[in-house]
Amino acid sequence: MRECQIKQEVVGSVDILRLDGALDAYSFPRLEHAFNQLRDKQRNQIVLDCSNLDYINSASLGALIGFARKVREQGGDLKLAALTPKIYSIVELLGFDKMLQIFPDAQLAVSKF
Amino acid sequence: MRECQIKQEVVGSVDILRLDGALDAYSFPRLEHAFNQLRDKQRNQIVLDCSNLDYINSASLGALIGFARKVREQGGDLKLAALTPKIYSIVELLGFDKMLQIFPDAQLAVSKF
Amino acid sequence: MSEMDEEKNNDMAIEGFVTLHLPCRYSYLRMIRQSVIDMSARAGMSEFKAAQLEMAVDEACANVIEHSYGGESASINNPNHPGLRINLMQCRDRIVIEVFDRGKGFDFEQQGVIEPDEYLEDERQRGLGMFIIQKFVDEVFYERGTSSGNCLRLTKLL
Amino acid sequence: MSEMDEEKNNDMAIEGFVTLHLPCRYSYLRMIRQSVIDMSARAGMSEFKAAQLEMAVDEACANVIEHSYGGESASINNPNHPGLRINLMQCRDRIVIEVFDRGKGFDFEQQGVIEPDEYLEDERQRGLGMFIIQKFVDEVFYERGTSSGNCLRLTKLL
Ligand SMILES: Nc1ncnc2c1ncn2[C@@H]1O[C@H](COP(=O)(O)OP(=O)(O)O)[C@@H](O)[C@H]1O
Ligand SMILES: Nc1ncnc2c1ncn2[C@@H]1O[C@H](COP(=O)(O)OP(=O)(O)O)[C@@H](O)[C@H]1O
Repeated sequence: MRECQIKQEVVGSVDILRLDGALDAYSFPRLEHAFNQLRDKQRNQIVLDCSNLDYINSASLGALIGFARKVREQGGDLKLAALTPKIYSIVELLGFDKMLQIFPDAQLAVSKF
Repeated sequence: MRECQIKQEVVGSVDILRLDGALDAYSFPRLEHAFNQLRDKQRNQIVLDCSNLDYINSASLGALIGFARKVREQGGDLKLAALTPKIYSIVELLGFDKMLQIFPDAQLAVSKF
Repeated sequence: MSEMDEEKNNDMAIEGFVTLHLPCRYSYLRMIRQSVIDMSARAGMSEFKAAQLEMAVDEACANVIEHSYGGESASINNPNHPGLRINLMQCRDRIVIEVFDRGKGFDFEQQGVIEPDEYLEDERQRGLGMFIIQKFVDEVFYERGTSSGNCLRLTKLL
Repeated sequence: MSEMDEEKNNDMAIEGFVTLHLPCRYSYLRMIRQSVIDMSARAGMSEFKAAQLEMAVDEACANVIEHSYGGESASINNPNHPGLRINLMQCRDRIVIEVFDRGKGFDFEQQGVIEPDEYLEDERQRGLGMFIIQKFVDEVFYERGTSSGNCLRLTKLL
Protein backbone atom coordinates (compact mmCIF):
# COMPACT_ATOMS: atom_id res chain seq x y z
CA MET A 1 0.00 0.00 0.00
CA ARG A 2 2.75 2.46 0.88
CA GLU A 3 4.88 2.03 -2.18
CA CYS A 4 4.05 1.50 -5.78
CA GLN A 5 4.49 -2.17 -6.59
CA ILE A 6 5.52 -2.96 -10.13
CA LYS A 7 4.97 -6.55 -11.25
CA GLN A 8 6.41 -7.65 -14.55
CA GLU A 9 5.03 -10.27 -16.89
CA VAL A 10 6.37 -11.33 -20.29
CA VAL A 11 3.89 -12.23 -23.04
CA GLY A 12 5.96 -13.18 -26.10
CA SER A 13 7.79 -10.08 -27.26
CA VAL A 14 5.76 -7.80 -24.99
CA ASP A 15 6.50 -6.84 -21.37
CA ILE A 16 3.52 -5.99 -19.19
CA LEU A 17 4.20 -3.81 -16.15
CA ARG A 18 1.36 -3.93 -13.63
CA LEU A 19 1.40 -0.85 -11.40
CA ASP A 20 -0.18 -1.11 -7.96
CA GLY A 21 -0.40 1.97 -5.72
CA ALA A 22 0.68 5.53 -6.35
CA LEU A 23 3.45 6.89 -8.58
CA ASP A 24 4.54 10.00 -6.71
CA ALA A 25 7.83 11.64 -5.76
CA TYR A 26 8.32 8.85 -3.21
CA SER A 27 7.87 5.87 -5.52
CA PHE A 28 9.14 7.48 -8.74
CA PRO A 29 12.61 5.86 -8.47
CA ARG A 30 10.92 2.45 -8.77
CA LEU A 31 9.49 3.36 -12.13
CA GLU A 32 12.87 4.66 -13.34
CA HIS A 33 14.47 1.44 -12.14
CA ALA A 34 11.95 -0.70 -14.03
CA PHE A 35 12.48 1.32 -17.20
CA ASN A 36 16.27 1.06 -16.89
CA GLN A 37 16.02 -2.71 -16.57
CA LEU A 38 13.88 -2.96 -19.69
CA ARG A 39 16.34 -0.80 -21.58
CA ASP A 40 19.28 -2.96 -20.45
CA LYS A 41 17.46 -6.02 -21.71
CA GLN A 42 16.60 -4.18 -24.93
CA ARG A 43 12.90 -4.82 -24.46
CA ASN A 44 10.94 -2.20 -26.37
CA GLN A 45 7.35 -3.42 -26.55
CA ILE A 46 5.82 -2.35 -23.29
CA VAL A 47 2.30 -2.27 -21.84
CA LEU A 48 1.56 -0.50 -18.56
CA ASP A 49 -1.45 -2.00 -16.79
CA CYS A 50 -2.74 0.91 -14.70
CA SER A 51 -5.90 -0.72 -13.31
CA ASN A 52 -4.56 -0.51 -9.74
CA LEU A 53 -2.72 2.78 -10.11
CA ASP A 54 -4.41 5.35 -7.89
CA TYR A 55 -2.19 8.38 -8.53
CA ILE A 56 0.48 9.54 -10.96
CA ASN A 57 2.56 12.71 -10.65
CA SER A 58 4.10 14.91 -13.31
CA ALA A 59 7.59 13.43 -13.09
CA SER A 60 6.19 9.94 -13.68
CA LEU A 61 4.09 11.11 -16.61
CA GLY A 62 7.25 12.72 -17.97
CA ALA A 63 9.13 9.46 -17.59
CA LEU A 64 6.40 7.61 -19.52
CA ILE A 65 6.63 10.04 -22.41
CA GLY A 66 10.42 9.95 -22.36
CA PHE A 67 10.55 6.16 -22.32
CA ALA A 68 7.90 5.91 -25.06
CA ARG A 69 10.07 8.12 -27.25
CA LYS A 70 13.13 5.95 -26.68
CA VAL A 71 11.45 2.62 -27.45
CA ARG A 72 9.78 4.12 -30.52
CA GLU A 73 13.22 5.03 -31.88
CA GLN A 74 13.90 1.29 -31.78
CA GLY A 75 10.65 0.37 -33.48
CA GLY A 76 8.84 -0.45 -30.26
CA ASP A 77 6.16 1.37 -28.28
CA LEU A 78 4.86 1.99 -24.79
CA LYS A 79 1.08 1.66 -24.48
CA LEU A 80 -1.16 2.38 -21.50
CA ALA A 81 -4.02 0.15 -20.43
CA ALA A 82 -6.91 0.21 -17.96
CA LEU A 83 -6.55 3.74 -16.63
CA THR A 84 -9.07 4.62 -13.91
CA PRO A 85 -11.49 7.37 -14.97
CA LYS A 86 -9.73 9.72 -12.56
CA ILE A 87 -6.26 9.21 -14.03
CA TYR A 88 -7.63 9.14 -17.58
CA SER A 89 -9.12 12.59 -17.00
CA ILE A 90 -5.77 13.94 -15.84
CA VAL A 91 -3.89 12.44 -18.79
CA GLU A 92 -6.48 13.90 -21.16
CA LEU A 93 -6.36 17.37 -19.59
CA LEU A 94 -2.61 17.43 -20.12
CA GLY A 95 -3.01 16.29 -23.72
CA PHE A 96 -0.93 13.17 -23.18
CA ASP A 97 -3.67 10.98 -24.66
CA LYS A 98 -2.49 12.33 -28.03
CA MET A 99 1.06 11.12 -27.43
CA LEU A 100 0.43 7.73 -25.92
CA GLN A 101 -1.91 4.99 -27.08
CA ILE A 102 -4.43 4.07 -24.39
CA PHE A 103 -6.50 0.87 -24.30
CA PRO A 104 -9.30 -0.30 -22.02
CA ASP A 105 -7.39 -3.39 -20.91
CA ALA A 106 -3.90 -4.85 -21.01
CA GLN A 107 -4.78 -7.83 -23.21
CA LEU A 108 -6.09 -5.57 -25.94
CA ALA A 109 -3.00 -3.38 -25.70
CA VAL A 110 -0.75 -6.45 -26.07
CA SER A 111 -2.68 -7.57 -29.15
CA LYS A 112 -1.94 -4.24 -30.85
CA PHE A 113 1.78 -4.93 -31.15
CA MET B 1 -17.51 8.10 -0.62
CA ARG B 2 -18.15 10.46 2.28
CA GLU B 3 -21.22 8.79 3.66
CA CYS B 4 -22.17 5.20 4.06
CA GLN B 5 -24.60 4.29 1.32
CA ILE B 6 -27.13 1.63 2.16
CA LYS B 7 -28.85 0.00 -0.81
CA GLN B 8 -31.78 -2.30 -0.16
CA GLU B 9 -32.84 -5.28 -2.19
CA VAL B 10 -35.69 -7.69 -1.52
CA VAL B 11 -35.20 -11.38 -2.35
CA GLY B 12 -38.44 -13.14 -1.41
CA SER B 13 -38.83 -12.94 2.35
CA VAL B 14 -35.27 -11.70 2.83
CA ASP B 15 -34.03 -8.09 2.79
CA ILE B 16 -30.43 -7.55 1.69
CA LEU B 17 -28.79 -4.32 2.87
CA ARG B 18 -25.65 -3.53 0.89
CA LEU B 19 -23.35 -1.23 2.86
CA ASP B 20 -20.91 0.96 0.93
CA GLY B 21 -18.43 3.14 2.80
CA ALA B 22 -17.80 3.52 6.50
CA LEU B 23 -20.18 3.08 9.43
CA ASP B 24 -18.83 5.58 11.96
CA ALA B 25 -20.28 8.17 14.31
CA TYR B 26 -21.04 10.31 11.27
CA SER B 27 -23.00 7.75 9.25
CA PHE B 28 -24.43 5.74 12.15
CA PRO B 29 -27.86 7.48 11.97
CA ARG B 30 -28.28 6.02 8.46
CA LEU B 31 -27.98 2.51 9.81
CA GLU B 32 -30.46 3.24 12.58
CA HIS B 33 -32.84 4.69 10.03
CA ALA B 34 -32.61 1.60 7.81
CA PHE B 35 -33.24 -0.68 10.79
CA ASN B 36 -36.21 1.40 11.90
CA GLN B 37 -37.73 1.14 8.44
CA LEU B 38 -37.33 -2.63 8.43
CA ARG B 39 -38.95 -2.84 11.83
CA ASP B 40 -41.87 -0.69 10.71
CA LYS B 41 -42.41 -3.00 7.75
CA GLN B 42 -42.05 -6.01 10.07
CA ARG B 43 -39.28 -7.47 7.96
CA ASN B 44 -37.17 -9.77 10.10
CA GLN B 45 -35.00 -11.82 7.74
CA ILE B 46 -32.05 -9.59 7.03
CA VAL B 47 -28.68 -10.03 5.31
CA LEU B 48 -26.01 -7.33 5.52
CA ASP B 49 -23.69 -7.42 2.51
CA CYS B 50 -20.47 -5.91 3.88
CA SER B 51 -18.24 -6.40 0.82
CA ASN B 52 -17.87 -2.63 0.37
CA LEU B 53 -17.87 -1.70 4.03
CA ASP B 54 -14.46 -0.29 4.91
CA TYR B 55 -14.98 0.57 8.60
CA ILE B 56 -17.46 -0.14 11.40
CA ASN B 57 -17.44 1.51 14.82
CA SER B 58 -18.59 0.16 18.17
CA ALA B 59 -21.98 1.88 18.14
CA SER B 60 -22.79 0.30 14.76
CA LEU B 61 -21.66 -3.13 15.94
CA GLY B 62 -23.88 -2.61 18.97
CA ALA B 63 -26.81 -1.73 16.72
CA LEU B 64 -26.27 -4.93 14.70
CA ILE B 65 -26.36 -7.06 17.84
CA GLY B 66 -29.39 -5.19 19.16
CA PHE B 67 -31.29 -5.52 15.92
CA ALA B 68 -30.37 -9.21 15.57
CA ARG B 69 -31.84 -9.82 19.01
CA LYS B 70 -35.09 -8.08 18.10
CA VAL B 71 -35.66 -9.92 14.83
CA ARG B 72 -34.79 -13.23 16.48
CA GLU B 73 -37.58 -12.66 18.98
CA GLN B 74 -39.88 -12.66 15.98
CA GLY B 75 -38.40 -15.82 14.51
CA GLY B 76 -36.14 -13.98 12.07
CA ASP B 77 -32.40 -13.35 11.99
CA LEU B 78 -29.75 -10.86 10.93
CA LYS B 79 -26.82 -12.47 9.11
CA LEU B 80 -23.58 -10.87 7.95
CA ALA B 81 -22.00 -11.57 4.58
CA ALA B 82 -18.76 -10.84 2.74
CA LEU B 83 -16.83 -9.10 5.51
CA THR B 84 -13.41 -7.86 4.45
CA PRO B 85 -10.55 -9.64 6.28
CA LYS B 86 -9.91 -6.44 8.21
CA ILE B 87 -13.44 -6.10 9.54
CA TYR B 88 -13.74 -9.84 10.10
CA SER B 89 -10.67 -9.70 12.35
CA ILE B 90 -12.23 -6.91 14.42
CA VAL B 91 -15.56 -8.73 14.77
CA GLU B 92 -13.69 -11.87 15.83
CA LEU B 93 -11.51 -10.07 18.38
CA LEU B 94 -14.64 -8.71 20.02
CA GLY B 95 -16.23 -12.16 20.04
CA PHE B 96 -19.18 -11.02 17.94
CA ASP B 97 -18.63 -13.87 15.48
CA LYS B 98 -20.17 -16.07 18.18
CA MET B 99 -23.32 -13.99 18.27
CA LEU B 100 -23.90 -13.36 14.60
CA GLN B 101 -23.82 -15.80 11.70
CA ILE B 102 -21.27 -14.77 9.09
CA PHE B 103 -21.16 -16.04 5.49
CA PRO B 104 -18.64 -15.54 2.69
CA ASP B 105 -21.23 -14.02 0.37
CA ALA B 106 -24.74 -12.57 0.46
CA GLN B 107 -26.31 -15.22 -1.76
CA LEU B 108 -25.20 -17.98 0.59
CA ALA B 109 -26.51 -16.06 3.59
CA VAL B 110 -29.90 -15.62 1.88
CA SER B 111 -30.07 -19.36 1.17
CA LYS B 112 -29.69 -20.10 4.89
CA PHE B 113 -33.09 -18.66 5.78
CA MET C 1 8.02 18.65 19.01
CA SER C 2 6.02 17.20 21.95
CA GLU C 3 6.19 16.08 25.54
CA MET C 4 7.33 12.74 24.16
CA ASP C 5 10.67 14.18 23.18
CA GLU C 6 11.85 14.38 26.75
CA GLU C 7 11.30 10.77 27.57
CA LYS C 8 12.63 9.31 24.38
CA ASN C 9 15.38 6.74 24.27
CA ASN C 10 16.65 4.82 21.28
CA ASP C 11 13.56 2.70 20.84
CA MET C 12 11.33 5.68 21.27
CA ALA C 13 13.26 8.03 19.00
CA ILE C 14 10.63 9.60 16.80
CA GLU C 15 11.06 8.72 13.15
CA GLY C 16 7.93 10.44 11.94
CA PHE C 17 5.70 13.08 13.45
CA VAL C 18 2.45 14.41 12.04
CA THR C 19 0.06 16.82 13.70
CA LEU C 20 -3.56 17.20 12.67
CA HIS C 21 -5.84 19.97 13.86
CA LEU C 22 -9.51 19.40 13.08
CA PRO C 23 -12.98 20.75 13.86
CA CYS C 24 -15.20 19.07 16.42
CA ARG C 25 -17.28 17.24 13.79
CA TYR C 26 -17.91 13.57 13.16
CA SER C 27 -17.41 14.10 9.44
CA TYR C 28 -13.66 14.47 10.04
CA LEU C 29 -13.30 11.05 11.62
CA ARG C 30 -12.59 9.55 8.19
CA MET C 31 -9.61 11.84 7.69
CA ILE C 32 -8.29 10.89 11.11
CA ARG C 33 -8.66 7.16 10.39
CA GLN C 34 -6.93 7.49 7.03
CA SER C 35 -4.00 9.27 8.65
CA VAL C 36 -3.67 6.55 11.30
CA ILE C 37 -3.75 3.84 8.63
CA ASP C 38 -1.18 5.67 6.56
CA MET C 39 1.16 6.23 9.49
CA SER C 40 0.85 2.57 10.46
CA ALA C 41 1.66 1.44 6.94
CA ARG C 42 4.71 3.72 6.85
CA ALA C 43 5.92 2.08 10.07
CA GLY C 44 5.40 -1.40 8.65
CA MET C 45 2.62 -2.35 11.08
CA SER C 46 0.47 -5.29 9.94
CA GLU C 47 -2.89 -4.51 8.39
CA PHE C 48 -4.72 -6.17 11.27
CA LYS C 49 -2.91 -4.32 14.02
CA ALA C 50 -3.37 -1.10 12.07
CA ALA C 51 -7.12 -1.79 11.96
CA GLN C 52 -7.15 -2.11 15.76
CA LEU C 53 -5.28 1.14 16.22
CA GLU C 54 -7.58 2.81 13.69
CA MET C 55 -10.63 1.71 15.68
CA ALA C 56 -9.18 2.74 19.05
CA VAL C 57 -8.39 6.23 17.71
CA ASP C 58 -11.77 6.56 16.00
CA GLU C 59 -13.61 5.63 19.20
CA ALA C 60 -11.42 8.00 21.24
CA CYS C 61 -12.07 10.92 18.92
CA ALA C 62 -15.80 10.22 18.71
CA ASN C 63 -15.85 10.19 22.53
CA VAL C 64 -14.11 13.55 22.65
CA ILE C 65 -16.75 15.06 20.38
CA GLU C 66 -19.71 13.38 22.11
CA HIS C 67 -18.67 13.50 25.75
CA SER C 68 -15.86 15.97 26.30
CA TYR C 69 -17.34 18.65 24.03
CA GLY C 70 -20.96 17.57 24.60
CA GLY C 71 -21.63 16.99 20.90
CA GLU C 72 -21.02 18.76 17.63
CA SER C 73 -23.39 21.65 18.20
CA ALA C 74 -21.10 23.96 20.21
CA SER C 75 -18.57 23.99 17.39
CA ILE C 76 -21.03 24.92 14.64
CA ASN C 77 -20.73 28.58 13.69
CA ASN C 78 -17.87 29.03 16.10
CA PRO C 79 -14.65 29.36 14.11
CA ASN C 80 -12.71 29.68 17.35
CA HIS C 81 -13.82 26.35 18.78
CA PRO C 82 -10.60 24.56 19.80
CA GLY C 83 -11.51 21.27 18.09
CA LEU C 84 -9.22 18.25 18.21
CA ARG C 85 -5.45 18.16 17.96
CA ILE C 86 -3.94 14.82 17.12
CA ASN C 87 -0.25 13.91 17.17
CA LEU C 88 0.77 10.81 15.24
CA MET C 89 4.25 9.59 16.11
CA GLN C 90 6.14 6.80 14.44
CA CYS C 91 8.90 5.29 16.57
CA ARG C 92 11.18 2.38 15.78
CA ASP C 93 9.00 -0.22 17.45
CA ARG C 94 5.65 1.51 18.00
CA ILE C 95 3.08 4.05 16.95
CA VAL C 96 2.02 6.64 19.51
CA ILE C 97 -1.14 8.69 19.01
CA GLU C 98 -2.08 11.63 21.22
CA VAL C 99 -5.56 13.14 21.14
CA PHE C 100 -5.90 16.58 22.75
CA ASP C 101 -9.14 18.41 23.47
CA ARG C 102 -10.17 21.45 25.50
CA GLY C 103 -13.56 20.12 26.59
CA LYS C 104 -14.61 19.02 30.04
CA GLY C 105 -12.73 15.72 30.03
CA PHE C 106 -13.49 12.96 32.52
CA ASP C 107 -12.15 10.91 35.37
CA PHE C 108 -10.46 8.15 33.42
CA GLU C 109 -9.60 5.90 36.37
CA GLN C 110 -13.16 5.97 37.70
CA GLN C 111 -14.74 5.23 34.35
CA GLY C 112 -15.80 1.58 34.32
CA VAL C 113 -15.07 -0.57 31.29
CA ILE C 114 -17.89 -2.76 30.06
CA GLU C 115 -16.88 -6.16 28.66
CA PRO C 116 -18.68 -7.38 25.53
CA ASP C 117 -20.64 -9.97 27.58
CA GLU C 118 -22.15 -7.47 29.99
CA TYR C 119 -22.58 -5.19 27.07
CA LEU C 120 -24.88 -7.66 25.37
CA GLU C 121 -27.11 -7.74 28.46
CA ASP C 122 -27.42 -3.97 28.38
CA GLU C 123 -30.45 -2.71 26.49
CA ARG C 124 -28.80 0.58 25.57
CA GLN C 125 -26.02 -1.12 23.66
CA ARG C 126 -23.53 1.59 24.48
CA GLY C 127 -20.30 1.74 26.39
CA LEU C 128 -18.12 -0.53 24.27
CA GLY C 129 -15.83 2.31 23.19
CA MET C 130 -13.63 2.33 26.28
CA PHE C 131 -13.29 -1.45 26.15
CA ILE C 132 -12.11 -1.28 22.55
CA ILE C 133 -9.63 1.47 23.32
CA GLN C 134 -8.11 -0.57 26.17
CA LYS C 135 -8.14 -3.88 24.29
CA PHE C 136 -6.84 -2.73 20.93
CA VAL C 137 -3.70 -0.84 22.00
CA ASP C 138 -0.81 -1.80 24.28
CA GLU C 139 -0.80 1.27 26.49
CA VAL C 140 -3.41 3.89 27.35
CA PHE C 141 -2.55 7.04 29.26
CA TYR C 142 -4.99 9.85 30.05
CA GLU C 143 -4.26 13.20 31.62
CA ARG C 144 -6.96 15.74 32.27
CA GLY C 145 -6.33 19.45 32.00
CA THR C 146 -2.71 19.66 30.81
CA SER C 147 -1.52 22.98 29.42
CA SER C 148 -2.54 21.63 25.98
CA GLY C 149 -5.90 20.40 27.28
CA ASN C 150 -7.02 16.87 28.06
CA CYS C 151 -4.68 14.30 26.55
CA LEU C 152 -5.31 10.67 25.69
CA ARG C 153 -2.17 8.83 24.58
CA LEU C 154 -2.48 5.47 22.83
CA THR C 155 0.58 3.34 22.15
CA LYS C 156 0.61 0.29 19.91
CA LEU C 157 3.70 -1.85 19.35
CA LEU C 158 4.50 -2.92 15.81
CA MET D 1 -7.93 30.62 12.44
CA SER D 2 -5.79 31.99 9.55
CA GLU D 3 -5.00 35.02 7.47
CA MET D 4 -8.01 34.06 5.37
CA ASP D 5 -10.35 35.08 8.17
CA GLU D 6 -9.79 38.76 7.59
CA GLU D 7 -10.81 38.75 3.98
CA LYS D 8 -13.77 36.48 4.31
CA ASN D 9 -17.22 37.43 3.15
CA ASN D 10 -20.28 35.22 2.95
CA ASP D 11 -19.04 33.08 0.11
CA MET D 12 -15.68 32.69 1.73
CA ALA D 13 -16.94 31.92 5.24
CA ILE D 14 -14.96 28.92 6.33
CA GLU D 15 -17.11 25.86 6.90
CA GLY D 16 -14.27 23.48 7.60
CA PHE D 17 -10.66 24.00 8.57
CA VAL D 18 -7.98 21.36 8.98
CA THR D 19 -4.29 21.91 9.63
CA LEU D 20 -1.64 19.30 8.92
CA HIS D 21 1.96 19.54 10.08
CA LEU D 22 4.28 17.02 8.46
CA PRO D 23 7.95 16.18 8.07
CA CYS D 24 9.87 17.14 4.95
CA ARG D 25 9.65 13.66 3.43
CA TYR D 26 8.13 12.39 0.20
CA SER D 27 6.59 9.46 2.04
CA TYR D 28 4.03 11.83 3.59
CA LEU D 29 2.68 12.99 0.24
CA ARG D 30 0.11 10.20 0.31
CA MET D 31 -1.34 11.45 3.58
CA ILE D 32 -1.54 14.96 2.16
CA ARG D 33 -3.31 13.73 -0.99
CA GLN D 34 -5.80 11.69 1.03
CA SER D 35 -6.65 14.71 3.16
CA VAL D 36 -7.21 16.86 0.07
CA ILE D 37 -9.47 14.21 -1.46
CA ASP D 38 -11.39 13.85 1.76
CA MET D 39 -11.87 17.60 2.19
CA SER D 40 -13.02 17.89 -1.44
CA ALA D 41 -15.54 15.08 -0.97
CA ARG D 42 -16.88 16.73 2.19
CA ALA D 43 -17.41 19.93 0.20
CA GLY D 44 -19.21 18.06 -2.56
CA MET D 45 -16.56 18.74 -5.22
CA SER D 46 -16.71 16.38 -8.21
CA GLU D 47 -14.26 13.49 -8.28
CA PHE D 48 -12.54 14.91 -11.36
CA LYS D 49 -12.04 18.39 -9.96
CA ALA D 50 -10.85 16.84 -6.71
CA ALA D 51 -8.26 14.85 -8.67
CA GLN D 52 -6.96 18.08 -10.20
CA LEU D 53 -6.69 19.76 -6.81
CA GLU D 54 -5.02 16.64 -5.42
CA MET D 55 -2.40 16.76 -8.16
CA ALA D 56 -1.77 20.50 -7.81
CA VAL D 57 -1.21 20.13 -4.06
CA ASP D 58 0.97 17.04 -4.48
CA GLU D 59 3.18 18.83 -7.01
CA ALA D 60 3.36 21.92 -4.81
CA CYS D 61 4.41 19.92 -1.75
CA ALA D 62 6.94 17.86 -3.70
CA ASN D 63 8.41 21.15 -4.97
CA VAL D 64 8.71 22.47 -1.43
CA ILE D 65 10.66 19.39 -0.39
CA GLU D 66 12.83 19.27 -3.52
CA HIS D 67 13.44 22.94 -4.19
CA SER D 68 12.64 25.08 -1.17
CA TYR D 69 14.23 22.67 1.32
CA GLY D 70 16.80 21.28 -1.16
CA GLY D 71 15.63 17.69 -0.73
CA GLU D 72 14.77 15.34 2.10
CA SER D 73 18.26 15.03 3.53
CA ALA D 74 18.33 18.14 5.74
CA SER D 75 15.30 16.91 7.65
CA ILE D 76 16.64 13.44 8.42
CA ASN D 77 17.83 13.18 12.01
CA ASN D 78 16.69 16.70 12.70
CA PRO D 79 13.54 16.57 14.84
CA ASN D 80 13.39 20.35 14.81
CA HIS D 81 13.19 20.66 11.04
CA PRO D 82 10.17 22.92 10.38
CA GLY D 83 8.66 20.63 7.73
CA LEU D 84 5.44 21.52 5.93
CA ARG D 85 2.32 23.09 7.35
CA ILE D 86 -0.82 22.72 5.29
CA ASN D 87 -4.15 24.44 5.87
CA LEU D 88 -7.18 22.91 4.17
CA MET D 89 -10.19 25.21 4.16
CA GLN D 90 -13.65 24.38 2.96
CA CYS D 91 -15.76 27.38 2.01
CA ARG D 92 -19.27 27.46 0.57
CA ASP D 93 -18.16 27.57 -3.04
CA ARG D 94 -14.48 26.64 -2.96
CA ILE D 95 -11.62 24.76 -1.37
CA VAL D 96 -8.56 26.77 -0.35
CA ILE D 97 -5.26 25.03 0.41
CA GLU D 98 -2.27 26.83 1.88
CA VAL D 99 1.18 25.25 1.92
CA PHE D 100 3.72 26.87 4.27
CA ASP D 101 7.44 26.13 4.40
CA ARG D 102 10.48 27.73 5.99
CA GLY D 103 12.92 26.89 3.22
CA LYS D 104 14.53 29.26 0.76
CA GLY D 105 11.45 29.78 -1.39
CA PHE D 106 11.67 31.25 -4.89
CA ASP D 107 10.70 34.15 -7.09
CA PHE D 108 7.30 32.96 -8.20
CA GLU D 109 6.66 35.69 -10.80
CA GLN D 110 10.00 35.11 -12.51
CA GLN D 111 9.62 31.35 -12.65
CA GLY D 112 8.69 30.40 -16.22
CA VAL D 113 5.92 27.90 -16.85
CA ILE D 114 6.63 25.22 -19.41
CA GLU D 115 3.67 24.12 -21.55
CA PRO D 116 3.29 20.39 -22.27
CA ASP D 117 4.37 20.93 -25.92
CA GLU D 118 7.70 22.58 -25.08
CA TYR D 119 8.03 20.07 -22.33
CA LEU D 120 8.00 17.20 -24.80
CA GLU D 121 10.90 18.79 -26.70
CA ASP D 122 12.95 18.99 -23.53
CA GLU D 123 15.23 16.04 -22.95
CA ARG D 124 15.18 16.41 -19.17
CA GLN D 125 11.42 15.92 -18.98
CA ARG D 126 11.09 18.14 -15.94
CA GLY D 127 9.30 21.37 -15.21
CA LEU D 128 5.69 20.35 -15.68
CA GLY D 129 4.83 20.84 -12.02
CA MET D 130 4.30 24.59 -12.17
CA PHE D 131 2.15 24.20 -15.28
CA ILE D 132 -0.07 21.68 -13.52
CA ILE D 133 -0.41 23.86 -10.45
CA GLN D 134 -1.52 26.82 -12.57
CA LYS D 135 -3.80 24.82 -14.85
CA PHE D 136 -5.55 22.66 -12.28
CA VAL D 137 -6.71 25.32 -9.79
CA ASP D 138 -8.59 28.59 -10.28
CA GLU D 139 -6.27 30.85 -8.31
CA VAL D 140 -2.62 30.63 -7.29
CA PHE D 141 -1.06 33.07 -4.86
CA TYR D 142 2.52 32.88 -3.58
CA GLU D 143 4.14 34.98 -0.90
CA ARG D 144 7.76 34.52 0.07
CA GLY D 145 8.94 35.02 3.62
CA THR D 146 5.73 35.75 5.55
CA SER D 147 5.89 35.46 9.33
CA SER D 148 4.74 31.86 8.89
CA GLY D 149 7.28 31.20 6.12
CA ASN D 150 6.75 30.94 2.39
CA CYS D 151 3.10 30.49 1.52
CA LEU D 152 1.51 29.04 -1.60
CA ARG D 153 -2.27 29.38 -1.66
CA LEU D 154 -4.31 27.34 -4.13
CA THR D 155 -8.02 28.00 -4.61
CA LYS D 156 -10.36 25.72 -6.53
CA LEU D 157 -14.05 26.51 -7.03
CA LEU D 158 -16.53 23.68 -6.54
N1 LIG E 1 -13.00 11.87 26.01
C1 LIG E 1 -13.98 11.75 26.94
N2 LIG E 1 -14.37 12.86 27.61
C2 LIG E 1 -15.35 12.77 28.54
N3 LIG E 1 -15.96 11.63 28.87
C3 LIG E 1 -15.62 10.49 28.25
C4 LIG E 1 -14.61 10.49 27.25
N4 LIG E 1 -14.46 9.23 26.80
C5 LIG E 1 -15.33 8.48 27.49
N5 LIG E 1 -16.03 9.22 28.37
C6 LIG E 1 -17.04 8.74 29.35
O1 LIG E 1 -16.95 7.31 29.38
C7 LIG E 1 -18.21 6.71 29.06
C8 LIG E 1 -18.00 5.40 28.31
O2 LIG E 1 -17.50 5.65 27.01
P1 LIG E 1 -17.64 4.57 25.86
O3 LIG E 1 -17.18 3.27 26.41
O4 LIG E 1 -16.97 5.04 24.65
O5 LIG E 1 -19.20 4.43 25.60
P2 LIG E 1 -20.27 5.44 25.00
O6 LIG E 1 -19.51 6.52 24.28
O7 LIG E 1 -21.07 4.59 24.09
O8 LIG E 1 -21.03 5.96 26.19
C9 LIG E 1 -18.97 7.75 28.29
O9 LIG E 1 -20.35 7.58 28.36
C10 LIG E 1 -18.47 9.05 28.94
O10 LIG E 1 -19.20 9.31 30.12
N1 LIG F 1 8.26 25.72 -3.56
C1 LIG F 1 9.35 26.05 -4.32
N2 LIG F 1 10.45 26.56 -3.73
C2 LIG F 1 11.52 26.90 -4.46
N3 LIG F 1 11.60 26.75 -5.80
C3 LIG F 1 10.54 26.27 -6.46
C4 LIG F 1 9.36 25.88 -5.75
N4 LIG F 1 8.47 25.43 -6.65
C5 LIG F 1 9.06 25.51 -7.86
N5 LIG F 1 10.31 26.02 -7.76
C6 LIG F 1 11.22 26.33 -8.88
O1 LIG F 1 10.46 26.24 -10.09
C7 LIG F 1 11.06 25.28 -10.98
C8 LIG F 1 9.98 24.57 -11.79
O2 LIG F 1 9.22 23.72 -10.95
P1 LIG F 1 8.39 22.55 -11.60
O3 LIG F 1 7.59 23.11 -12.73
O4 LIG F 1 7.62 21.90 -10.54
O5 LIG F 1 9.45 21.55 -12.22
P2 LIG F 1 10.54 20.63 -11.55
O6 LIG F 1 10.20 20.49 -10.10
O7 LIG F 1 10.42 19.37 -12.29
O8 LIG F 1 11.86 21.34 -11.77
C9 LIG F 1 11.86 24.37 -10.10
O9 LIG F 1 12.91 23.75 -10.80
C10 LIG F 1 12.34 25.32 -9.01
O10 LIG F 1 13.50 26.03 -9.44
